[in-house]
Amino acid sequence: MAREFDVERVRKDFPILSKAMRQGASLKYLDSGATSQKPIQVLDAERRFYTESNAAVHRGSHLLAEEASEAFESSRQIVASFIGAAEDEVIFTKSATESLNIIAYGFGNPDSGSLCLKPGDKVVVTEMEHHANLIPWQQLCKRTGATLAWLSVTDEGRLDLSHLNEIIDSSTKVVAITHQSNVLGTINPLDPIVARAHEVGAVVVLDACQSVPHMAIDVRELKVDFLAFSGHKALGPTGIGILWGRAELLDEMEPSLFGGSMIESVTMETATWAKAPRKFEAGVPNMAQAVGLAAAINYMSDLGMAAIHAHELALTTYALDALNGIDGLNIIGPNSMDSRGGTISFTIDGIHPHDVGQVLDQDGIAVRTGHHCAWPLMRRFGVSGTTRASFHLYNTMDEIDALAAGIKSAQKFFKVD
Amino acid sequence: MAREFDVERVRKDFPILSKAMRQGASLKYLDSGATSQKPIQVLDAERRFYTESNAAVHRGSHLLAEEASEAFESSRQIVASFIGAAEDEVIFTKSATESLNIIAYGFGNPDSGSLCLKPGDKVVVTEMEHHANLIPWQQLCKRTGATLAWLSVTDEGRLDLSHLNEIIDSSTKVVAITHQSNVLGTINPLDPIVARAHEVGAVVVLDACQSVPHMAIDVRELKVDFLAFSGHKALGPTGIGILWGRAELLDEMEPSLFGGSMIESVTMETATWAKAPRKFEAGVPNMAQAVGLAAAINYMSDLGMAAIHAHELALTTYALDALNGIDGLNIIGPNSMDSRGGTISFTIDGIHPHDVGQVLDQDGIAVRTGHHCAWPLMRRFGVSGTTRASFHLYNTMDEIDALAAGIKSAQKFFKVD
Amino acid sequence: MELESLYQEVILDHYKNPHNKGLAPEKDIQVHHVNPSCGDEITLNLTLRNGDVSSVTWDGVGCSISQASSSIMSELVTGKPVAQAMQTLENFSELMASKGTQSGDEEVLEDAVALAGVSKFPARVKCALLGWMAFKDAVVQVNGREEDQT
Amino acid sequence: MELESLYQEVILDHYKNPHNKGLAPEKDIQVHHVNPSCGDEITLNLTLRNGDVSSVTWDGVGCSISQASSSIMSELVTGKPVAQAMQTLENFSELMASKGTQSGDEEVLEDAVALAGVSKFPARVKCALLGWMAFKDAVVQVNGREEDQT
Ligand SMILES: Cc1ncc(COP(=O)(O)O)c(C=O)c1O
Ligand SMILES: Cc1ncc(COP(=O)(O)O)c(C=O)c1O
Repeated sequence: MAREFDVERVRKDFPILSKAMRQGASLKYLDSGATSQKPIQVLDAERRFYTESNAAVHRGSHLLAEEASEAFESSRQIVASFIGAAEDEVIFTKSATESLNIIAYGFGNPDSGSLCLKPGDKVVVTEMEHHANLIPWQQLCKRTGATLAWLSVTDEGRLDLSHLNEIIDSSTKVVAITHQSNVLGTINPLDPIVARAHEVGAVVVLDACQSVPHMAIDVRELKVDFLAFSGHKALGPTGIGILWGRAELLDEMEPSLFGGSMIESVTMETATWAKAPRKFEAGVPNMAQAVGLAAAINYMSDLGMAAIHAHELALTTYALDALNGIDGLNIIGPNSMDSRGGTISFTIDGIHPHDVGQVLDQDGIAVRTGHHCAWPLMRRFGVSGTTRASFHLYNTMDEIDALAAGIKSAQKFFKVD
Repeated sequence: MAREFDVERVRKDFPILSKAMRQGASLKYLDSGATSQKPIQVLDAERRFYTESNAAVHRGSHLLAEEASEAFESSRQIVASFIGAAEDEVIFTKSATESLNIIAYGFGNPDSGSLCLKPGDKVVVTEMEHHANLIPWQQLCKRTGATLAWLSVTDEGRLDLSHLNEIIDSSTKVVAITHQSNVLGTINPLDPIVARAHEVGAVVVLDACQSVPHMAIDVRELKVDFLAFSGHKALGPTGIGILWGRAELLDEMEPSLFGGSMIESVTMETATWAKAPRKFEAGVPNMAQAVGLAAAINYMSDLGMAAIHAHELALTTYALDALNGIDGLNIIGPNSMDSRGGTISFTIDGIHPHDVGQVLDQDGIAVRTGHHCAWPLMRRFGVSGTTRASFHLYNTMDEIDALAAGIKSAQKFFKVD
Repeated sequence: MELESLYQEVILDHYKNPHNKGLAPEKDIQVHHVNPSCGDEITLNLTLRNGDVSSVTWDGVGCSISQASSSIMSELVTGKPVAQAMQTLENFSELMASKGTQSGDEEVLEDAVALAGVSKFPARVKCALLGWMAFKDAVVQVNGREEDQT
Repeated sequence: MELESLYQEVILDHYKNPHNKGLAPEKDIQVHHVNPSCGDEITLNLTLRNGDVSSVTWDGVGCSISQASSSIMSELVTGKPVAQAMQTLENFSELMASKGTQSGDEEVLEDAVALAGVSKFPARVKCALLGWMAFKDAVVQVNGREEDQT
């Protein structure tokens, strides 16, 4: 039932967008790849939780505890149905980073049964992974004696699948891969990778940080086995992430955080675990943030993920066009609209990304500069960093015009035009 | 500069306290041991972060990122000075549970150098620990081959120190202990325990969940080596906790969560770490929650921790008196004001705690019932659970009168009076 | 007053005088269930004969709701064909999930309809289900065992 | 306009024509520093003679601020007694921490006062300090080595 997508109406829900920046410039927020802004509906939902229902969930027989548990568990339901998952498969973590680490710890625990890696086993990642989907696997391999291998990236910023069958071979137990690159904007072709992984009996871990906030996702359709994303990039609060896993795998996998609420029974010497999702949610959880994330998801669902996606693709088309018109600007990543999302990295001949960012900031244009937590990818492209513009549902063509104008004035200022 | 403590003025800052409960009853919130309520100042600080400065910290050269980083790091400063710590020793986690797990993982990592446990080493806890300060150590012992031992609890709910020197012996590497029991209210005598631990070269990990929100704490005076607490019990938001550790130990200790922002350098095959606190804060952090926690600390500091503590002691004195006047009520824990805080557990002859809680709930009295995540302690006292009333700065004598009256009507209802 | 609708007289009676409490020595199987959030426990002995539930005895600690519910359950299922007992369990689970919208079929659930009020208190539903879930588990395990033998 | 106060002409000059860039083959020590948040890197070769800084050469990638600052630093410390060079470094660090409240002592800091505007941009302070911190580390390491020999 998606209505016409009205960006001006959407923008009214985001109070920060009317903030005055340096010297009174208006904010042009093009850094949603790092974190998104939050609509007032999310802030209100969190506040309502605190002022009306705040109590420790699952731990009291009083009315507040009942309402808090209801709010928390119905948030879980909202997340589950948003990604096509069963409710008990959705685990609240603090971030995608934590979600991915939980999986990596699970695969290193001898009590995880057949999931536990051993020397000779292989973990496959890609050269475009965010550090959060790379270092946990490096550490897992170090702990277990397994080997880390990776799919490399082509000059166009695509995964090189020409050696797929050698890289993902019968020793491969885990394939951990990003859905959409946080640097290049590339949307990776999951079908052949998932098919190959499952052919050799490996599980597929999907880093969906940059896809869940921008397009409709169904974990069953993607056929992946685990999925992670962060709330703060999806219009939700900071301090919350999601870990989704297939029920059978969550059942087999050991938890990595131990404490209250995740137990079945405890003595001084030993303890047994509750079933998922509880097993993976030790301690009083981030209840208000779960409620806030559910509000963010409801906000996006009301607008319609298809409409949001279409809006962002239109922005990206417009932006690629505008940026390609600037001499001395090099797009790092796909320079066409084929399988890419609204994240564009670039370099400017003769100006360091930091300096580009600084000049843009002067005009209220917020971009990110540096290695974007994907240092190996920077080396792959022989750059020390890039400037990155990344879009979300509240961005406009005007902001892209401002970006292009800002880049040109940076070139003028640094006399490289 | 503590003024007269004016509980009625304080209560006005907590919107939830005017909530109408079942059948219109007013809320008597006596469950702060599980989680505290939040003053409006905390909610406003979080909202202000989102509407004025929201951006990923440490990651952008734009104004918002600058303001967000400033807000986040000055929150760290506020926490540090609240507990007498150096700024770089304060790590933002998601909860005390996570804080304690991070320490336990650190002591199990061979790269932590001399900190890493080996077979023959010993970890000492107590019989009154919350599961969050017990199970991580069980698991650490399991992973490393170290042995778990514990100080037992006397009938009065005090630690039995008569075998202190045998239990904490030269093989002991870690002593993990709660400052104040979340069940009994007992405040543990740290001096002899810390002295003995340091004598044998063990580090002391203090679970300060139930003390930091209620009394002035200085980590240097306590002479402990690590300390953990949760924001949500200290008037702060959910989804944030603190890990404090002595700089030398944080330096030596390996992190357990891997990803962005905690690195120094990364290749496809290996990575090195930034210095603490960054090393332990992988990913985009819980920025808004850090800001909220700082606001909570400022709120408490403004009132004065001494004044808060005095108010709570007065409540506890009054409550012990009121409860001791009820036939068939048994206090589980110290029945005097000597070294105890505002948490009182009890059982009622002939009525199960769940049923007590239910009757109290009917009158808007929120208590917690069950094992309080301290199952071994329940076994020690031969009960399946207790009813627990726990106080915070917003509680009043009237609420305690209501509690006593509620208990009596439960006895009447279940015909055990 | 809501309290009386939750704690009906019949519940308090079963609580004070629980039926089939105390474990019978003979049994096909014994199961032990706990409620991790409150620490309540039940041990249940089950005997089946010719496809009928011939004996359910139990012991344990718990609140009035869990004790009364276990007592009522043990009465309800004893003597019934297993399939019918499982159907009763289904009905009861549905009643507990109804959030106060159902009053229960007295023909099937007999005394257990007194527990209808529990469904309005989500935190107490697991108390009411503790004994029933133990019974269900016991049946599943006995049947599993029999299948193993064939 | 703030931008010109940040990027003064002298900074842009050092950026376009950095001094002492390119590593000299002879050295007492080589250090490598990175700025983990942006990926900028510097390699620095240091030679001391008779308690004086006799040569600082460097190479690396970075923004105009970090390049200009390294260039200025290398000029400032070369030929100075080590103790005086370290004092200059102290002065510069203080200026960078001043959040725009200081303009710097031109007697001591010479061209480096042009970097005063950087102190208003917390995210850029670490760019300006990259080369200086590498120099400091190099001095500490050489001195440590000498102590080891005594
Ligand atoms: C003494 C004690 N330790 C640890 C915890 C765990 O805190 P959290 O659940 O906030 O991680 C709690 C509270 O639940 C507690 O009371
Ligand atoms: C692709 C990708 N993966 C993982 C992460 C880590 O997310 P977080 O920092 O929220 O844990 C990010 C964002 O920083 C990302 O863009």
